[in-house]
Amino acid sequence: MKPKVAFYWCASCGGCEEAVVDLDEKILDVANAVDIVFWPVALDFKEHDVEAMPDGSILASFINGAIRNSDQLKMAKLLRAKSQVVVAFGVCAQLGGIPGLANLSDAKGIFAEVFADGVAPVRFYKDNGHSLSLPEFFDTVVALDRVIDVDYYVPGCPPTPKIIGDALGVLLGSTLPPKGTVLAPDQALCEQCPRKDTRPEKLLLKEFKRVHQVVADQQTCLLAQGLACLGPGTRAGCEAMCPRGNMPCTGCFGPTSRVRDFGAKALSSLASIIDSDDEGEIARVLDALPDPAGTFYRYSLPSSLLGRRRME
Amino acid sequence: MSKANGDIRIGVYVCHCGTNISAVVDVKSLAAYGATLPNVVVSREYKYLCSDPGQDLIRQDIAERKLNRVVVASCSPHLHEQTFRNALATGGLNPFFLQMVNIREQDSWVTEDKQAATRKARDLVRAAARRVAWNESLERDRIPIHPAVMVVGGGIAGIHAALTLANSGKHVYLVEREPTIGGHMAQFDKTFPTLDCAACILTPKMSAVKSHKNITLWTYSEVTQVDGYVGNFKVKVRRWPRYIKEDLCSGCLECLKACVYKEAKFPDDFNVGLAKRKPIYISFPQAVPQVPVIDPETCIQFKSGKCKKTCIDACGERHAISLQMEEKTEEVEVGNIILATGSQPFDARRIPYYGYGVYPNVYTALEVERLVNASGPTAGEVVLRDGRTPKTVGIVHCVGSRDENTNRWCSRVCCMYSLKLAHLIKEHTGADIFNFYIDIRTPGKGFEEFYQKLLNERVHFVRGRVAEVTDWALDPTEEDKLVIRVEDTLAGIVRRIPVDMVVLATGLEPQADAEQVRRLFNISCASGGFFLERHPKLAPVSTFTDGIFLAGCCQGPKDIPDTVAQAGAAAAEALALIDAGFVETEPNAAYVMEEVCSGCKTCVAMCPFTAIEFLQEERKARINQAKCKGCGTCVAACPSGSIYQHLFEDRQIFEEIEGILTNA
Amino acid sequence: MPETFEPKIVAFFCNWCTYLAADLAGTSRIKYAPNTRVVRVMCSGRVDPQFILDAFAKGADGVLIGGCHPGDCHYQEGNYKALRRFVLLKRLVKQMGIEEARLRLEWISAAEGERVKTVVNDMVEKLRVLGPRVPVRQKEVA
Amino acid sequence: MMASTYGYFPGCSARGTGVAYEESLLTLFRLLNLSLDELKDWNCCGATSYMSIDEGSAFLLSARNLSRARQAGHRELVTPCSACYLVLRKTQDYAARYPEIAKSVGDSLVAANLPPLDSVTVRHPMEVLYNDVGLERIKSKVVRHWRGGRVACYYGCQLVRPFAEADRPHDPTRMDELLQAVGVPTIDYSLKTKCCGGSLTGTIHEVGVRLNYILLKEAARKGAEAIVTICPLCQYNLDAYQGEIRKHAGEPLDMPVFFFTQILGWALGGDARSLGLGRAISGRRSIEEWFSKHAEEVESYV
Repeated sequence: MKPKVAFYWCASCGGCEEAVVDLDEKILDVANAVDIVFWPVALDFKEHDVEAMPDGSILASFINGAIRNSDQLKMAKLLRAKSQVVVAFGVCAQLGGIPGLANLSDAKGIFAEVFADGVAPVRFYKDNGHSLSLPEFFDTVVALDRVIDVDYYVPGCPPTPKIIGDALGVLLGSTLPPKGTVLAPDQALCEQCPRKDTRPEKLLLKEFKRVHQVVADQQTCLLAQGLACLGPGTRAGCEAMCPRGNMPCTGCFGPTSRVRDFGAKALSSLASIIDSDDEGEIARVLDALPDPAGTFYRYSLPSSLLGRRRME
Repeated sequence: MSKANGDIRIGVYVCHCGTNISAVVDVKSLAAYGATLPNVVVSREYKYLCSDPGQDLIRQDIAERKLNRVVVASCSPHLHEQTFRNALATGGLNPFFLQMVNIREQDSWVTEDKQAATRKARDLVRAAARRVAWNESLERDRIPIHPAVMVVGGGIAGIHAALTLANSGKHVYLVEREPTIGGHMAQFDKTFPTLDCAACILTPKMSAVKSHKNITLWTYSEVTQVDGYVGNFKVKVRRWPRYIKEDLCSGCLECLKACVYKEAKFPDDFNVGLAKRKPIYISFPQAVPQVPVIDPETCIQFKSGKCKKTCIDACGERHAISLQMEEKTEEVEVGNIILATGSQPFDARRIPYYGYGVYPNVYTALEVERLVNASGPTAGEVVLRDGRTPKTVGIVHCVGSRDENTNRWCSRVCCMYSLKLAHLIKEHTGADIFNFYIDIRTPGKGFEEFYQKLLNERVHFVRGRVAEVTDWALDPTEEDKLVIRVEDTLAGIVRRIPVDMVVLATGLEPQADAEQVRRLFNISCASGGFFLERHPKLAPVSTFTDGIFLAGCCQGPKDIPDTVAQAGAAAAEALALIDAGFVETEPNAAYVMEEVCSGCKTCVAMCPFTAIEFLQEERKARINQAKCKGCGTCVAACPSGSIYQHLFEDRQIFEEIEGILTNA
Repeated sequence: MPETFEPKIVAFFCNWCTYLAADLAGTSRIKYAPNTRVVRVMCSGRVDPQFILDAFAKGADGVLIGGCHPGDCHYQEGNYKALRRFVLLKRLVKQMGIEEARLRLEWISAAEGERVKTVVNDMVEKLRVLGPRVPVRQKEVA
Repeated sequence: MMASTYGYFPGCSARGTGVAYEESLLTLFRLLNLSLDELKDWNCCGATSYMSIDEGSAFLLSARNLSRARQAGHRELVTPCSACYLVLRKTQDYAARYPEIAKSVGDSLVAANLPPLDSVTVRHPMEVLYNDVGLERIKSKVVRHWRGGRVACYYGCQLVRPFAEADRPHDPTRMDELLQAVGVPTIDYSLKTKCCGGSLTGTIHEVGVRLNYILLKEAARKGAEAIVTICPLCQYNLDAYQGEIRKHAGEPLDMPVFFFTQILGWALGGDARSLGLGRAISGRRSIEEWFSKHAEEVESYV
């Protein structure tokens, strides 16, 4: 009998689900290889179906998305109980991802912002006998491993077909890698970047440019062109998709295993190559990066050292 | 990367440092606390850990308690890290398994509140215990020492250091900015307190320098660039053209006589402007080298090209004079450098109410040194600018010393040279002499005796800082005199003392360009601007840059005996390194984990020492361990965390932070 | 808390200037607030922003970086690298809701023992006014 | 050229013992096409007894004047009196250096709903003439030969110490340079920054008078026939007590003591009356000799 696997979707955009579908014909191999017992986005299973399963009966659950409300928390715990292996699938589950940027505010702030027009959601609603409820919306978004034990991580926003393929290969293989492994090369992206050799040996920058301000040269190192490319600090694995598309890396594969805080390191390396020793000029150069938190923590704020903005 | 593998067995040692620490930090409770920390198998306190029994204590525990890590909470690592590393080494443990905690300089000595101090000490010990678990076993590298030495500055300090080194068979490059060596001492007449003549003791040493086979003497030159580090510095020296070939000149000085200027008419620096020189001149008769200089600023040939060039004719067959001579740059390798760049006298104009530069009969001490000097502008006759011989002389002490408005330090030599000048002026003129002093400081062999001798010579001493030197007269006795207004703090009255001549005992201050020189050699200055020694007591001639030593007044005001002693010490320090043949470096170099380096090259631009090379083949970075100075800037910059630094690994620092902040 | 709040400052001092200045303050017996905990690094250029954020994350009330004056770095340029990172980090830290006064970079030479006192006392004063930092990981999910 | 306008704080003595100073100052500035806009409703600068008895109130008094100046839109406030100059500068300096003083001053200004102590540059006419007008321009405007004797320029203490902004603290020379520019010979006067006795002439009279005696005597000894001052109090002390000095010292001392603005004003063509030359107490003979006789010979030497 085929091993059972489950897919679930927490706080994320759905891109990770797409990524699975993007496996195109390979999806069939997967389907042949395993027995998908739970996949709300594609198949009609219900929560109680999972609850009915004996603990550990699922070989692997692929959970994407961060944890932002009580419902996701519940499902994450449920799937953990039923699965032998839990894989944080995609950067949101791994590090908090884009939804994690919500940690620059809190529930109150977000509701005030989103429902400014006054129509705000009510968590519990009763009307002639019927009662409706919404899950609790947490103040702080966290990555999956902050609420349940995670065995492996598949990075990316979303994970590329190759990464997914390799990951499945590894998981279905005979020997499993040590727990906690990120299933991607433990090197920075430059290694895979076709532009690598065009970066000058001593690169110092007098100004940073933003993507909308320039038409970047197709061949040369984007950082050398003044674009804040985070490739040097980002884990390889995507085959430098964005640089190949003439866009700088924004760090969706997260840091290497040797870095504790992706943003801090990226910040450090980028600031270090500013070609000025004068505080005023340095400040002017950095004005081209108007949103440091959004730039350096785009995918990893919840699992950064500070985790969230401290609200007054 | 270091690993806290195997079982970590830490010994914690808390030093009382007599009562320096224990008077403020509760060492007993601190040691007891140490014992409660993870991995700590023994925790002790002891009166003087740096003493032999103290070190034995550690060695014993290493042997008996099988320690493999040691934390010492005592003074600054700058003072005793080496001591305790040796203790570990001799105890059979790799010396780098030591972690020091500074609870003296940075705790007990700066904190009044005992609880707070003890709390601080606990936090730091806890941090060290966490960190040390991740310390790794390291080996020191050895850098060979180039046997040659450069001495910068040809005053008595530089001369003595150079001769000491040369006599021990080492090659010395002696660089002097002036056209002659000798420095300030050459300008003096007699030296206190023995009154032996400066020239008689200095000039033999000067000519010894010139004739010494191991000394390359470059006068009229200055150091322009210093690269490298202890063992092998590369130094560039600029040599200004003196327009006379040293190798051809015989020092006959016929050219001076022959100069078209029959009368000398340009102020002569050596005589502090009290005498005149010609465009072609020699600083003083005993100058070394015995080679004149041509000053292009004043030489007609250089200014108009229309000179008869009688000097060249006078030189005749020798052809020693070459007006085409150009500035050139020498480049040499040396293993050590001794800085003996000296000091400069305080500029008395900075205190306008003492009238220097306003009243012609107000002199600085250095000017009077020249006046009383037999080979000086007046052949030793003490006469005023108008030719009169002074009948009364006032010597004002502490001019530019011990003064909130100018320099706060005591210049150490002024009291004594003032006494000396008082004696000499009296000897030469029989004048009535008044010393105006705050305190008379005579801390030296024979100094106090000299002071007593002066008192018996009926030199007057008025205790009080002079308020002003002025020419306004209250009554006929003050007419055409300089009036010294001073509060006589012994008599408790304000006095007006009319004199013919005022001598300002100007203090010593750093050379005008000390700041540039400091940067050139990458050393530090103390608050006054004098060069900073590595330790005021235990390393008084060393600097924080290995292989660079200090001698003489560039380190602070001092008299000739102290200067010579220090010069000898600096030479000995250099010799010690040379004879050892190598220095051991701190193993704190950064290194790249090549298997995980992505070759982004961020680090390459970080290193000012070009220690990081990008391997074209492997397309990865590599750090040249010999060139790396261990600053760690590239480590912090590496975006993928692929550069590490021995002794300062990320993990070790994270553990330290954790230790500081985990409240216990 | 009844007694005055005692902020805890993690200080990263470079080995050649600021750490020596702190030693000099000691040998000169200059008394100053006992709130700093010094982590010695060879150069302010070694200070990885990760260290600073880690200190804040673990509850430091303030972080002080001490380096050699511009142009005086024992390693020629390390302090400039520190400055470049500091300017950017300060902006990030602000976005994370940490007050300006909590992160400070000071140039203190080996001769400036007095300055160690001035800087530390001043920082402690400012941090007292700000009060203790609420630990960042607040309102955590289950 | 366009007239440059300065805020103007006369200070009390300008309306008392120092009337001649204000008269000559206004005349001189008019001749140089500089205008002074007097503060509305100005008050005591705070020097007098306040500074020694209650520093706090002294600062408030000064602060009010500075604040009024800002209110009137002046960035620069000219005051001819050294005492006023010193107190105004001291107030700014202390407010800048001591938060608590800044606070008390700030609070009181708010209470009086006046603008905060903002950057106003306090200036003295001597230094305005030296820096803003310049020796050359003044030279070019000279229309009278100097018929008088050599003079001793006396600066006193408050203008140059502790704030060395108007001139060098121990050996100021700008008044000398200004007078020489209009052809007046000055002597090398060692006492130029010594004490005039200040208010001692009123409190410990004999001490105060002795100080003035020394100043006058030395000036005479050095060959000066007049003393020129930049401070109303100095001028008053030196001028008013010569009779008494003559009696006690028994020396034939009768030396005119001018304001530098009088001498400059005269050289630039001002008339004796508008320069308040008639108000002098001592040395009237010399004044008659030097000025009245030559009042008519006005011509340009440009």
